[in-house]
Amino acid sequence: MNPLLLFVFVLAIFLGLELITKVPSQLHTPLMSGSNAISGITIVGAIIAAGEGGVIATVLGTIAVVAATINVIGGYLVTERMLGMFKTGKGA
Amino acid sequence: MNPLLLFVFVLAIFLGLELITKVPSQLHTPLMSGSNAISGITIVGAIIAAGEGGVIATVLGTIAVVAATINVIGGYLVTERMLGMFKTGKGA
Amino acid sequence: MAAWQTFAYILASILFIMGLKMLGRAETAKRGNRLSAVGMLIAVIATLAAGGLDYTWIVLGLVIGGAIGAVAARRVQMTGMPEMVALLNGSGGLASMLVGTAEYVRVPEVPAFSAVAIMLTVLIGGIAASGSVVAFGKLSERIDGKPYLFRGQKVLNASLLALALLAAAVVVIDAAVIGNVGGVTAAFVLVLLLALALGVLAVIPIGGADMPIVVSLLNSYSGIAAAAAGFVIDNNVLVVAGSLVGASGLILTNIMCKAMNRSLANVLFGGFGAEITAGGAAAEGVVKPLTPEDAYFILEAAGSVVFVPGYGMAVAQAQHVVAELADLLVKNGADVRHAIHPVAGRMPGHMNVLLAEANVPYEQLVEPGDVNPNMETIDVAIVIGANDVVNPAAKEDPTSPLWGMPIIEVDRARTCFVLKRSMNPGFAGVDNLLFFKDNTRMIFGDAKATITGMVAAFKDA
Amino acid sequence: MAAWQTFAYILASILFIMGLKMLGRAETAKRGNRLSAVGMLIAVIATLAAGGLDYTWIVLGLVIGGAIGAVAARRVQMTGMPEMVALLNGSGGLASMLVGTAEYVRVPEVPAFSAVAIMLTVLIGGIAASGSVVAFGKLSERIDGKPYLFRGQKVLNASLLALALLAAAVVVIDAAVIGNVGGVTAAFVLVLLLALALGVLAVIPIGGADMPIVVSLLNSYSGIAAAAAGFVIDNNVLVVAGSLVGASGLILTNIMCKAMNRSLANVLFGGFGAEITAGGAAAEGVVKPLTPEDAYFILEAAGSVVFVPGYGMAVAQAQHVVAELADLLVKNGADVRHAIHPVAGRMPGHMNVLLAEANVPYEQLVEPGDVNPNMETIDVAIVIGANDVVNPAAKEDPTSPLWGMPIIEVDRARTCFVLKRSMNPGFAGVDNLLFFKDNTRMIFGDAKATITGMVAAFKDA
Amino acid sequence: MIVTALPSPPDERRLAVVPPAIERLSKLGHEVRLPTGYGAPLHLSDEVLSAAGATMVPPAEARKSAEIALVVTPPEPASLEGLQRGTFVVGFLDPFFALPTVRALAERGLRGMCVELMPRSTYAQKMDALSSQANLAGYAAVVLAAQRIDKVLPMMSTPAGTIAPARVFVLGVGVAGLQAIATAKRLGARVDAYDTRPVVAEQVRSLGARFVEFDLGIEVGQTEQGYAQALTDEQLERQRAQMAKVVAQSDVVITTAQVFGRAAPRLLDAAAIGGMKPGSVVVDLAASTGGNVEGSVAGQEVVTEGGVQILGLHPLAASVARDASLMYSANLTHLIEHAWPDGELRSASEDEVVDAVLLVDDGAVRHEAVRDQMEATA
Amino acid sequence: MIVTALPSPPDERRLAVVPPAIERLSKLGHEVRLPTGYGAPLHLSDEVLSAAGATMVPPAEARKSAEIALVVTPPEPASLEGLQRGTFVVGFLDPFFALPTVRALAERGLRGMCVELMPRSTYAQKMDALSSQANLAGYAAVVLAAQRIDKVLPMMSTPAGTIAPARVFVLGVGVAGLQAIATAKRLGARVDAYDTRPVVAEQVRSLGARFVEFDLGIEVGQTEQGYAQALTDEQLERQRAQMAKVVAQSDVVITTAQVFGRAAPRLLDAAAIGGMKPGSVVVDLAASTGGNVEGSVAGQEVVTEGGVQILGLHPLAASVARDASLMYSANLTHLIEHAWPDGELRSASEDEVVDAVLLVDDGAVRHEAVRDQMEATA
Ligand SMILES: NC(=O)c1ccc[n+]([C@@H]2O[C@H](COP(=O)([O-])OP(=O)(O)OC[C@H]3O[C@@H](n4cnc5c(N)ncnc54)[C@H](OP(=O)(O)O)[C@@H]3O)[C@@H](O)[C@H]2O)c1
Ligand SMILES: NC(=O)c1ccc[n+]([C@@H]2O[C@H](COP(=O)([O-])OP(=O)(O)OC[C@H]3O[C@@H](n4cnc5c(N)ncnc54)[C@H](OP(=O)(O)O)[C@@H]3O)[C@@H](O)[C@H]2O)c1
Ligand SMILES: NC(=O)c1ccc[n+]([C@@H]2O[C@H](COP(=O)([O-])OP(=O)(O)OC[C@H]3O[C@@H](n4cnc5c(N)ncnc54)[C@H](O)[C@@H]3O)[C@@H](O)[C@H]2O)c1
Ligand SMILES: NC(=O)c1ccc[n+]([C@@H]2O[C@H](COP(=O)([O-])OP(=O)(O)OC[C@H]3O[C@@H](n4cnc5c(N)ncnc54)[C@H](O)[C@@H]3O)[C@@H](O)[C@H]2O)c1
Repeated sequence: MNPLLLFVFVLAIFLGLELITKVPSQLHTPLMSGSNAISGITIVGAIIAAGEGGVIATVLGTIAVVAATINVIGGYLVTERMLGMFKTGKGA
Repeated sequence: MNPLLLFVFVLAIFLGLELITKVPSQLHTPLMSGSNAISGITIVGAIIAAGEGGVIATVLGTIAVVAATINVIGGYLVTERMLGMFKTGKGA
Repeated sequence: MAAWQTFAYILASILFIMGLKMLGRAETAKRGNRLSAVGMLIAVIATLAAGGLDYTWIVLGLVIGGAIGAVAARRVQMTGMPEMVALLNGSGGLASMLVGTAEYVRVPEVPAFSAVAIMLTVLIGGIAASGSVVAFGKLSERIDGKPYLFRGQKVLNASLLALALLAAAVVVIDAAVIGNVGGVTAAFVLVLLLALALGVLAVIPIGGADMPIVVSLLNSYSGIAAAAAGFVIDNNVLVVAGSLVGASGLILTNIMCKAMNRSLANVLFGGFGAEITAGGAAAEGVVKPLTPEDAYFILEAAGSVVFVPGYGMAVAQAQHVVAELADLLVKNGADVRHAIHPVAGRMPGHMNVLLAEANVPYEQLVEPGDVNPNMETIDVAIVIGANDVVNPAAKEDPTSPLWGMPIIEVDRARTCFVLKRSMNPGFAGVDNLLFFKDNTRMIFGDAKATITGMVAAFKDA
Repeated sequence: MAAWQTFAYILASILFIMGLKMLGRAETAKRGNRLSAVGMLIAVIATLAAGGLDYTWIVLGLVIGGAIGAVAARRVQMTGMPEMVALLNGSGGLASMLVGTAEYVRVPEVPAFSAVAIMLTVLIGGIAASGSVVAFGKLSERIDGKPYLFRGQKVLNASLLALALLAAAVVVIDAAVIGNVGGVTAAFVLVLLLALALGVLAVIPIGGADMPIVVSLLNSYSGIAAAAAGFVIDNNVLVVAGSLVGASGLILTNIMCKAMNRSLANVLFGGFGAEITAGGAAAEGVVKPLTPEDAYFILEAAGSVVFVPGYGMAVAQAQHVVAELADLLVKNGADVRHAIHPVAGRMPGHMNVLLAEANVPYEQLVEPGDVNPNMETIDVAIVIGANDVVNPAAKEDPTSPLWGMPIIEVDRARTCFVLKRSMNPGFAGVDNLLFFKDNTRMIFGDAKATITGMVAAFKDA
Repeated sequence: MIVTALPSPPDERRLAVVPPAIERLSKLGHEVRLPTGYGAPLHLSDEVLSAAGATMVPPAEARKSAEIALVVTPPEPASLEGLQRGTFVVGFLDPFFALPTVRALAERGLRGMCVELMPRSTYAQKMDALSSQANLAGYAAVVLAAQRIDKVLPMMSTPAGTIAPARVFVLGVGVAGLQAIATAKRLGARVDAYDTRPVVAEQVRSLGARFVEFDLGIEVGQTEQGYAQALTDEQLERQRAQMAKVVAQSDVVITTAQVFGRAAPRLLDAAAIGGMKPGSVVVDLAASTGGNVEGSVAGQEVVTEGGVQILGLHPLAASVARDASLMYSANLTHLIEHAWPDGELRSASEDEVVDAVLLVDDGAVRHEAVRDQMEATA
Repeated sequence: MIVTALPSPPDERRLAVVPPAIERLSKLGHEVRLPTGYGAPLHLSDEVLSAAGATMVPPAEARKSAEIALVVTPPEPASLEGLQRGTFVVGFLDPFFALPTVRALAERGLRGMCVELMPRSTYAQKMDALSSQANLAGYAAVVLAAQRIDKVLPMMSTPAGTIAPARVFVLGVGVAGLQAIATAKRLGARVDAYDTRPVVAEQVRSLGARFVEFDLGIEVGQTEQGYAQALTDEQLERQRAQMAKVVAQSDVVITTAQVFGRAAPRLLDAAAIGGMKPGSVVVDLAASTGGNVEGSVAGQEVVTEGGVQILGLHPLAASVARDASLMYSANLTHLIEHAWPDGELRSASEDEVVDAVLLVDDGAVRHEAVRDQMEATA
């Protein structure tokens, strides 16, 4: 592992802590769902696991791909639907 | 160069943009001075340049160390002095 | 990793960062979600394009997963969103757990550091996966929403966690000292199972009403699991996106806690909080202070608010800010009233003078008799420097000098904020049990300063 | 780089991040500065401890630099702080420039990417170094504070910058195509000299009053130079700390601009802004709108504020928020008055009724005759829905129906905010030239909403 | 119980029962019998009163059958004629000054409930008629002063020049004083206030007025019931001297100082009043208990040589008689509801309120200070 | 110029010059000669007036030497006796109704400056006496109503029950109406207001009151000068009918409706007043120009059979005579300052203000509408 990755990790954590400050309550669920979709980034890991060979790894990886894709696709679509409920303009 | 460094760079830039939002006017100068001291981090580069050999590099490096150290030491002390002017507690 | 791939990942990360930021504001939320979706697409394509992979199974997985996700997202009712999110989060956690496992299985010699990462991935991913499923069950009422509680719950959970960590340590040491002996060890399986069990056990004791907070927390967990997976496969975009979600999810969880007037610790330690509440012993003597900032989160989510002004509002000259806060609450969609007790203040009509000065519309002024009957339906009662007129001793303690006086029964509101400077009694010199009630939060300080703080929090949102 | 060294650098970075954040708030600023100093110490020690270095010259440099820095910091007068910071920043920029140069000299074969980084380091570092020296000169009045302006300045600066970029490109192509031909090329020297010249030329046309903004901007530059140097020597802590300062410095510069009611573009493009101001042509017909948010920055720095209420305050029912804003300004140390024009509103005493309702103390109410004589010393005049009573036509245009009426001469205040919903005229139907004056900023929108926004900005600080 | 009301004297427009009170008493199971024409002072016809549930009967009959007789002011002994022994006479009985009434009550075997003696507890406030009337009196005093003075109270910046806000000085900050402050503030006056009890300073400021501090040498306290303690002569002298200065610069002075059971303290003498501008107005709310102001006469308007109008406001709150009657009748109704929870009078030994207000019972005066006063003047 | 003032009639307490005006006129180089005893209505002694710079002379002498004679109300023709030809008589001349005065001015070769004719421009506002007096009248009307009505204006939540806020209805929202609204709001009343000019709706709301909309069939405008246009009979009828409902639920009604140059419109008839509660108060500010209310008499208080008090407020602002005099004298001073910039009268052909206010010059009436009116009644 590249030790620089730790650097990346620390910076991303700090950035995550700063990024969100005050969120109107109607946005709680959409924000949760939207960020949940981002956590589906594990799909990248799943793809690699499913494609790099080895029977068990491929099996596990494929299941992981399915699960992660559900998370990603479902997450973005669900968020989109929720946000569609708000009128544009001042939704707060 | 490690390409991950670019990652680090991008994250740090975003973090820098988020970190400061509203600053009372009395803190403008101290904040400027304090962050200026941090930019003296180039001292690390100067040390390496001064210590890794080569005549010209050593000369340039040594001057760089002098300059960077002035920046660092002077910066922190000046900031400390300015902040000492505020009463503790609610200075805003 | 090729440079272009790193660039693609950096681009994806930037889109995630901007997307997340924009999701937090109503005006930009939609655009934010789309930006982050584009980021995801870029990350996936960059991964696929790097080559060196056998695409068969990948494509199969993508198609199946995509279909399920799309159909589920389309089918779900608007009211079923929280449970849907729980399920989606569960699959994310599961995926991370599997990625960790696959890597463990695949790589013959796992370095110690990677082993640590793998164990974290498995442990956290597992908890997120099974916990989410339980949360889903509670939210969709497939599992009873009531907290399941039993003696020794804390001890059991703690021991299981300890056991899991122990087993994980074994795996890591295995990897470090004797090298990964090809294949899954018993210890590894144990960690896996314990993680799943812990997820269930941690969520089961929490009441249905707290589930949204739990889901948000589990979402943060699965972000961290993804970051850990990133360390496992040495992939930077996983680390960045996962950490972002992990950290911002924690902040969101905290925000949601405040909006529901719960402490994060209470939720973090699962059953513990519930157990105390269930115990039901009157928490007499324990005062729960709150900051104006935190009060904002509760007010922001409130549908009905009753102000109860008293002499302290006059002393603080807080009437103008009270009127302003009331205005903001009305704009935020809340039903707002000011309940004036006949003896509030130091002269008859004291509160009327002040509120008229602040232009509070007469329509918002009500008498105790108008609010008391429906007090249970009031989300927040804000007591502003009143004391005797809200003292439950008047109806609970026959020896009290206030006994028999009709009061404004804010103790029966869902939440009650009491704004005053200290625990001192009011004019009548009688201690006030209201301050110790479960649903009461004391906001100490000058009432004007406090309300000004709430107003600022509102405007800032 | 050894793992422990990376950890040390990570620790240092964390301290820098926390330190910077804390420096922005009065209560934590001191602690923040110390945390970041500790971070610096850790970074230096980690660098030294990595070994493989010849310490002789390093130690010499550290001792000399440390001594100079410490003595200078101790000796400088409190009033001389800004110029001191300029000098310190200059040495930082110089250091980065030298690091870049040394690396170029030392390494026989510079890869193209590194060459780009080196050129950026040299260019930006050089500008920061020489620019800071000029800023120091202007601030300490060693150089005349007046903007030096001459025809063709823009063109000259642009051409020099283009030339510098061209030379830098030559160096990079050199490095990429034929390899670094051992030693400093003419192109490299050219870049170096041009950088220094650009720094001087960019700062010289800017007026002394804007120097603090310039120093802040140069500070941001030197942060970026440090980050670039980090890429040059492949050092992560340099990249992190440098980028942090670069980005946050830009934000700070922006904040300072707003506080001085200048636009960043104006300062960024150096002389251009000054040239327009110097031209002095009455900018009639050009309206300069402002947001309440930006207005905050100006108010926050104001020492004397005069409110001028008019009929629009009544329509907006803004009196309570006006009183609140006045309160906040007083708490912030400003001298606050409300100047009531005899015909403001729609009935005699209209403004009195409203301000009394909002409990504005009678002591703050003054007549036009009390403020007009010293209007030049007023930092900000806030016109709230008044129009005819501040119309300079009354003293400037003998054909105007208002001619001869004494007005409140806000057009002579340092800055004048006009809060109204549109450019519509007032009761008398006369257009108002005040809106087009240089020192006027229009804040469009309902006056109550606008002031509420300013109040929020204040409370949020 | 059968409840009636004795007619008020001609200069008193307040009534002891008005329709809302009649309705409430009827709902509680009491019967309200009123003499015909009772509502005339407030333009309430017999029809209106009966519609509310009262039985309108000839005056003599009303008295004869009554078990409780309500009054607004202490009844003349003669007007007690016709009440049966044991009947309760409830209302303002002015125990320290209307001694003939008290004596007559005792002699005729009537029972007197004196609402002035109501404990000033939070619980009893709904029955506290002194408070309710003082409150309205404070308002009425300011409105009267505003009407009488030849300038406006608020500040007005006008094209013809700026009118400075009038200065109002409120002396004595009990319930009436507070309401006077609030009302004057509302009208835009600059208000100063003073009271010997330092605790009221905060209350004064809570209404946006300025509390004037005089140096009286020592601190002055209050009795347990919240009434002011009497000042010594020397203290009064110091106070007078310092006060004259504030008074001189005031356009309106409102005095409300009372000391329970005694004549009102004399706060302003002719010299102080003489320092005021011509056209200024002084309202003396304590005029009926002797007056805080030299030369004030209860119920009269006196103009001094210096052109200062001294208004002796009396009877209290009569100028807002409709609302005053509403409040007063509600106080009495609350008292009846409290004292006779189910037709039976609570025993004085068990109930604080009954114990306090029951002034005359079984032919005897129960209140010691009143008894002393009677003996002293007998 | 030599400036004097004609004494006001006995029922008028306002003065046309008070010390600040004397000082200002003297500073401008004018000489102020006042008849002895002039300040009596406001308790201003001759000493006070001379201290301010006036020369106190016997009345006859004051007239004889005067070049400008200031008045508060249109002088009786007899009181013009003794003024030299060409003297300016400046003040309220009531041009459409005090025709004898106007005629007398013309006949005696006096010159009349009528402040009612002041243009209503932003610039002229400092000289606009109608505005300054109407403003105070609006305030005084509410204070008077508050004093006369037998309830309190603000809402009070008290232990004895809640007193609902009084409802005040202001009819006609010019300067006086606005100030009435503001004052009633200050006192805590619930205020409704109505005017035929729709532009005032915003002004009413800006004071926190409610603007009542009646459906009159068509829109009603205003003249260029800001005065209301007269309504047709049918419109008046509709308005009356709808208004009666609002009036009935009001405790206080204040009417200020005027139409320039005509009798005031009759807004409330006996039926509407009859719908009001006994004890309610109606203040008619237009009483002296015919009254908005049936049965109102200028300067008198009438109580209807239904117990409603109708107060015909007159003369305007006399109840706050001190401030009213301050404002009025300042208006006149500003006018003199404007019209005689350096001892010489500006020419009417060049100056809008002089052109507007110079009613009688060279023995002729310059204002056409007034001339018509005079011919009609001759
Ligand atoms: N209405 C009347 O006519 C009248 C007349 C006389 C007496 N009373 C009596 O007064 C009482 C009225 O009840 P109430 O509930 O209105 O008042 P209260 O019981 O006297 O309580 C007022 C509370 O306000 C708080 N306070 C004071 N200044 C404050 C500030 N600046 N910021 C925040 N809080 C402040 C005080 O607590 P901290 O010190 O901890 O801040 C105090 O406990 C009743 O007992 C009533 O009988 C009423
Ligand atoms: N004082 C008196 O006795 C009296 C009586 C009658 C007439 N007047 C006349 O009224 C004028 C008074 O001068 P003034 O300066 O007070 O008022 P003004 O000249 O009438 O101007 C008022 C301004 O307020 C703005 N405004 C209205 N509603 C607003 C809202 N909700 N938020 C923000 N701005 C709002 C309007 O501009 P937008 O529409 O662009 O927002 C308007 O230009 C003078 O001409 C005077 O002669 C005075
Ligand atoms: N517990 C309750 O709910 C309740 C109810 C009503 C009144 N109170 C309290 O009782 C107290 C008395 O109220 P009140 O209105 O009946 O008082 P009051 O009418 O007896 O006296 C009026 C005021 O005059 C003041 N005074 C007396 N002598 C004075 C002097 N020489 N100089 C200046 N001021 C002097 C008194 O201090 C008092 O404030 C108040 O504090 C009031 O808050 C309490
Ligand atoms: N330019 C200035 O500075 C200035 C100065 C003074 C007044 N003004 C304006 O002049 C206007 C008139 O003011 P005023 O006080 O002299 O008016 P006014 O005394 O002539 O009339 C009073 C009000 O009665 C209203 N009215 C007339 N007939 C009515 C009816 N049938 N029903 C209801 N209301 C009726 C009028 O519309 C007017 O608002 C106002 O708009 C005022 O703002 C302007």
